[in-house]
Amino acid sequence: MKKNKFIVKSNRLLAKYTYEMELKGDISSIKRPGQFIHIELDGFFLRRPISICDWTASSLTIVYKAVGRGTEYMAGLAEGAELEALVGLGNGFDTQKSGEKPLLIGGGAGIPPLYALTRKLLENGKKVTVVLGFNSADEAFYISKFTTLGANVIITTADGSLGVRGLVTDAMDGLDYSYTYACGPEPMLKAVYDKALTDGQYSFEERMGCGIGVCMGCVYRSKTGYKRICKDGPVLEKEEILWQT
Amino acid sequence: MKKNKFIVKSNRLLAKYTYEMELKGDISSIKRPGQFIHIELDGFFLRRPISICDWTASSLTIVYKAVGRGTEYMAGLAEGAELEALVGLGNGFDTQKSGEKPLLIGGGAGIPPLYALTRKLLENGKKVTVVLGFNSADEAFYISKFTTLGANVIITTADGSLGVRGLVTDAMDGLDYSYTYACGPEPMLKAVYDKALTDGQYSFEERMGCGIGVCMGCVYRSKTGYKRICKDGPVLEKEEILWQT
Amino acid sequence: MADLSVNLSGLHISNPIIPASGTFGFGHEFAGFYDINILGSFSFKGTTREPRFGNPAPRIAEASAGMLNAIGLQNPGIDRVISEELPRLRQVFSKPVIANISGFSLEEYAYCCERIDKEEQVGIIEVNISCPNVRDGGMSFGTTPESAAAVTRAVKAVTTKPVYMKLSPNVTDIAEIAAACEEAGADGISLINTLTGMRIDLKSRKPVLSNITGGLSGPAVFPIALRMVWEVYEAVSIPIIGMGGVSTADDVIEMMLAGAAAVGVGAANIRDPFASKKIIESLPDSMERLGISRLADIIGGAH
Amino acid sequence: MADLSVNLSGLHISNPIIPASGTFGFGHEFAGFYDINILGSFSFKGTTREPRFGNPAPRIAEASAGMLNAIGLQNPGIDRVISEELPRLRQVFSKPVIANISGFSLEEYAYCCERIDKEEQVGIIEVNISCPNVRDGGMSFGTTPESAAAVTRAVKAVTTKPVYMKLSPNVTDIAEIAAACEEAGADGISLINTLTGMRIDLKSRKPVLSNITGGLSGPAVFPIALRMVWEVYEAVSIPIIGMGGVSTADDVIEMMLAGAAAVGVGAANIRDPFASKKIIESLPDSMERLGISRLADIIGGAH
Ligand SMILES: Cc1cc2nc3c(=O)[nH]c(=O)nc-3n(C[C@H](O)[C@H](O)[C@H](O)COP(=O)(O)OP(=O)(O)OC[C@H]3O[C@@H](n4cnc5c(N)ncnc54)[C@H](O)[C@@H]3O)c2cc1C
Ligand SMILES: Cc1cc2nc3c(=O)[nH]c(=O)nc-3n(C[C@H](O)[C@H](O)[C@H](O)COP(=O)(O)OP(=O)(O)OC[C@H]3O[C@@H](n4cnc5c(N)ncnc54)[C@H](O)[C@@H]3O)c2cc1C
Ligand SMILES: Cc1cc2nc3c(=O)[nH]c(=O)nc-3n(C[C@H](O)[C@H](O)[C@H](O)COP(=O)(O)O)c2cc1C
Ligand SMILES: Cc1cc2nc3c(=O)[nH]c(=O)nc-3n(C[C@H](O)[C@H](O)[C@H](O)COP(=O)(O)O)c2cc1C
Ligand code: FES
Ligand code: FES
Repeated sequence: MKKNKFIVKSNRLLAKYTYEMELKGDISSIKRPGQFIHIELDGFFLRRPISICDWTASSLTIVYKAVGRGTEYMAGLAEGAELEALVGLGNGFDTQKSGEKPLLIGGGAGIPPLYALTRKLLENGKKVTVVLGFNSADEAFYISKFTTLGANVIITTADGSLGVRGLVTDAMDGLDYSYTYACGPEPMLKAVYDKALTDGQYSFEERMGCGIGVCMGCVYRSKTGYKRICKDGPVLEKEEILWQT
Repeated sequence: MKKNKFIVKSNRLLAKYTYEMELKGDISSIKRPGQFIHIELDGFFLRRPISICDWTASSLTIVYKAVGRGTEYMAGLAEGAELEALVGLGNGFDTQKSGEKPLLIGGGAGIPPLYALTRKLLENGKKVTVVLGFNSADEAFYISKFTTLGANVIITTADGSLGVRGLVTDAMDGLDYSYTYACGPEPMLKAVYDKALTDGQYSFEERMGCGIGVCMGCVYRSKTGYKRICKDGPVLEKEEILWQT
Repeated sequence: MADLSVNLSGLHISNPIIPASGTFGFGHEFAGFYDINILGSFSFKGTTREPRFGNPAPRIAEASAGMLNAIGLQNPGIDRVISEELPRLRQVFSKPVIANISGFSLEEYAYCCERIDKEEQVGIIEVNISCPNVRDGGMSFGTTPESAAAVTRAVKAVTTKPVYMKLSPNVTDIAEIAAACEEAGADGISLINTLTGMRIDLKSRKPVLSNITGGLSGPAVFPIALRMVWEVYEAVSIPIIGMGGVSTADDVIEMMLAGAAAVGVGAANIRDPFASKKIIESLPDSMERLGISRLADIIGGAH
Repeated sequence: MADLSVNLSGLHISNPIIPASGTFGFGHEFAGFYDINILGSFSFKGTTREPRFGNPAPRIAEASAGMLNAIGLQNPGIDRVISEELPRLRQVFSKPVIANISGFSLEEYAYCCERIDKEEQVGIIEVNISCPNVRDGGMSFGTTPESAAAVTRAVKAVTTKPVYMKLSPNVTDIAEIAAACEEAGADGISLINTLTGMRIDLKSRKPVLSNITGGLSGPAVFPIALRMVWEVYEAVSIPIIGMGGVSTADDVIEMMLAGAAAVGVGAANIRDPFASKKIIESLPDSMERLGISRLADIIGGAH
């Protein structure tokens, strides 16, 4: 974990409600795809946790949906604006476990961390299949970016306006995969969990205070004990997950 | 009263702690010198009351001292910044009462409203004497501006580093004047009040809520009843003043 | 079309927005800024039997997301409110107004309420029981169920208008006090008044307010106000005017979901004289975004 | 050179900054960020007899200039605090620590204090009496002078370390409760704990927190905390650890002028893990600007 100042290099609308922001600054504390940053916003008491979508030597990218006052404020930031963030939080995905043909499943705002994960797995010589689920075509983003990386990309939309009509799980039938990585809203994670044929890692969200494992604000009761989503997560092993509802 | 958006045209250091800011916007509600604006600042709940120093057809100038968090924030605003303010508040000075040889006495942050007052009185053909009191030379401002207008300017500094050593009252002896206008810290106003040989108007400060006469936050007990400094003031007639301490 | 109307003890108002007592003067002060008939109603400045000057200045201090006031109930007294303020109000406001009454003894509360009862333009009497109870050693009438009930009974005996008891948040159990008021005959509950706070000036090393302490209000108190409205909603079945920190249309909806039938706006008017107008104008948008067609339907909806 | 040291019941600390219980874990979590020996001391997470998981998530909500938490006293229990947390702390912190103890019965308070009394690294025991008193129908121990005094007596009987009673602000008269603690033998008073508040999610129309209500803290509560420290300072002569909304060096000075001998920093650590460090580092500048050479001299200076 490091606390750093970042400069907004770009901030653009990608799809309905969805923005991509590139932040220039010290990214040396990022260790794995699936980690997140905790962003301080002027006028808001709590920071906002957002997954790291990808990073280079001197910048990182986030993709976020404007769903409330904080993310709407972010959407309004112009190039050159300064942001302060805690970087390299959380455990992230373990790429060692992927096997040869990992399946990555993402829904909506859960898709961004899968981008760097895809890149890493491809760099490791794996054959990567990605299922990206959206509500409709106008909310879809990053499809060609995943394709360009070299992944086999399958799209689903709830209204059928793009790709397979239905949920991400409707695209899982018949796929041949060695391991499952998933990130998205909890009902999606549960559906994937129920359907997945392999072990896997699932990335969770929880309302956060500190983001660094101190306040116990984000605790999750797992099969193996209490996990802080911000520090012991956000990525949990399939066998640890205990559905709370 | 009007509520308007203003653009910072310039904001510069005039003297130690003292800044001059020019604001572009609708100034049509300004009626008299000695009125003030009530400025909304990002991140501060209450507005800040600052006297109008002068105005043109499309802009107004304020001169303010950075004495706390709000005025320090103002000092940091760059050209182009937007501010929202209530404009044309308070009664202001009555130039009709000046007689032919008005004496204007200002101390420190009380000097700014005397600038437009001087200009108006000179426009009305009066012979204006201005006594400007500062702590020391490095806090002095606007001297040449008052001189350029055509006023007879006398300077006092507490440490004697410029002009007469002492307080503004030390410069009052022997002056020939028809009326007194004063603005500055309360002990100065009291000293001027005690020494002045004529009727006069004195401009007061009080901590404010609304600034528009509604909350009773700024009330002053005068000889003729309760006055709201923001609405019935900030300028009080000499005969109304009741020293509270 | 969005339906913003709500009903307070038989008083139908076109929207739930009620500028709170002490932040809207006697109304006419705002009439120069906008047509105040757009308001649901408003509560006028706390009025006592005798005219009061209130506390010496400074009376105002700033806080994070809020402000402190120690006005000390400055008001012209009930006689002049009736003879001067209400006639002046009638010229700019055609709706029923809420009369906020304060006092330092049961007799004073009863006297003022009896006088105001005869005023046609008064729709509701809001009885502020946060003032110190002179006889009971200065603790406020609003700090025990017994004294709150005693004031309620005293005023209910002398008026036929709906009586809303305005509660202080500076108590251990506000629901218990609200329940005592209901049992004593109150027609509704207004809450919250301000939370007692203070600031110290670092240069002079003395309290900023001449009165030492003052009442905190503004967005800072919103979560506390919301919790108290929630608790009182669970404890009583009379309508609640919820207030404390409301400054946006979303805040209004949150307050109503907690149980408020109408919503007071206080400090926001001090910060921005157009605040109540802005809130009313943006309510339909917030309602649409949240799928609300009739505002009255959501009262207490989060329980 | 500026002298920042203060004295809490014989415990001399190098500066008044004490990260507040629940916002600094058991200390070692922060040791990776900075050398925590720069702190005056810190109060560790509220510890109970049994391990507790606390409330279900969500446990955190945002507020204007503050936050709500409903952690529900999650902690590993006194046994593991003594066997694991304190030894781990010893490796990174060479100063006495403040042990924050919670309980749901007098016996539980006494048990935990007796256990912790034997721990050399514990300098002060801070007894949090905001938890619901299971026997008294759920009202917290901190809401009446009698129950607060009872807890004080129970823990004083089993420890020789200084005992600071940590008071809840959700009461009508906090000074009365502080005075009862002093009379029952308390060595100091810590205040304030969080103010009960809530938020409602507008989309789901349900409370944000699974526990419905939570504790509000952060800058929003500062004026209330300051007022309560002021009132308690007038009521007792034992030292006060003042807290509630402190986030800058100036806030620390304001809190000490109101009567605090040392100052707790809570929510500010949640917002920024480096907050306490920043405050300590900027205290000398603030002191110089305000002409303070010995911080201990200004305690209660505004009275
Ligand atoms: C580990 C992690 C990674 C995330 N990565 C992404 C991402 O890459 N892209 C993206 O669009 N979103 C992501 N989110 C969700 C994102 O944090 C929320 O959408 C955001 O905090 C909402 O803030 P707001 O002010 O707009 O909403 P508001 O509802 O106004 O926020 C109020 C409070 O609730 C919290 N909150 C609201 N929704 C969530 C949520 N879903 N999860 C956690 N806290 C929430 C906010 O942080 C804030 O404290 C992630 C969340 C977590 C926990
Ligand atoms: C009618 C009027 C005209 C004024 N004109 C000028 C001017 O032309 N130039 C100038 O430098 N100053 C002027 N002042 C004083 C100016 O308002 C204060 O210096 C300023 O509000 C301080 O704000 P702050 O945030 O820096 O200080 P802080 O001390 O942080 O402010 C805290 C609170 O106290 C209030 N406050 C603090 N000092 C004063 C004060 N002296 N008067 C009123 N409120 C105060 C602030 O507005 C704020 O609400 C005027 C005041 C009034 C009432
Ligand atoms: C300047 C000021 C004056 C007030 N005067 C009164 C009053 O006379 N009577 C009363 O019942 N409440 C009074 N209040 C309390 C408000 O009506 C309201 O209950 C409280 O401020 C909480 O709402 P807010 O957070 O929106 O301000 C006053 C509040 C302020 C800020
Ligand atoms: C996340 C969180 C957890 C807390 N846990 C405890 C606790 O276990 N014991 C306790 O006495 N106080 C606890 N508190 C209260 C703080 O110690 C402190 O009294 C309060 O937050 C006010 O200070 P602040 O405004 O600086 O946060 C907690 C506060 C927060 C924000
Ligand atoms: S957010 Fe504080 S422990 Fe996870
Ligand atoms: S500041 Fe509100 S009446 Fe003057």
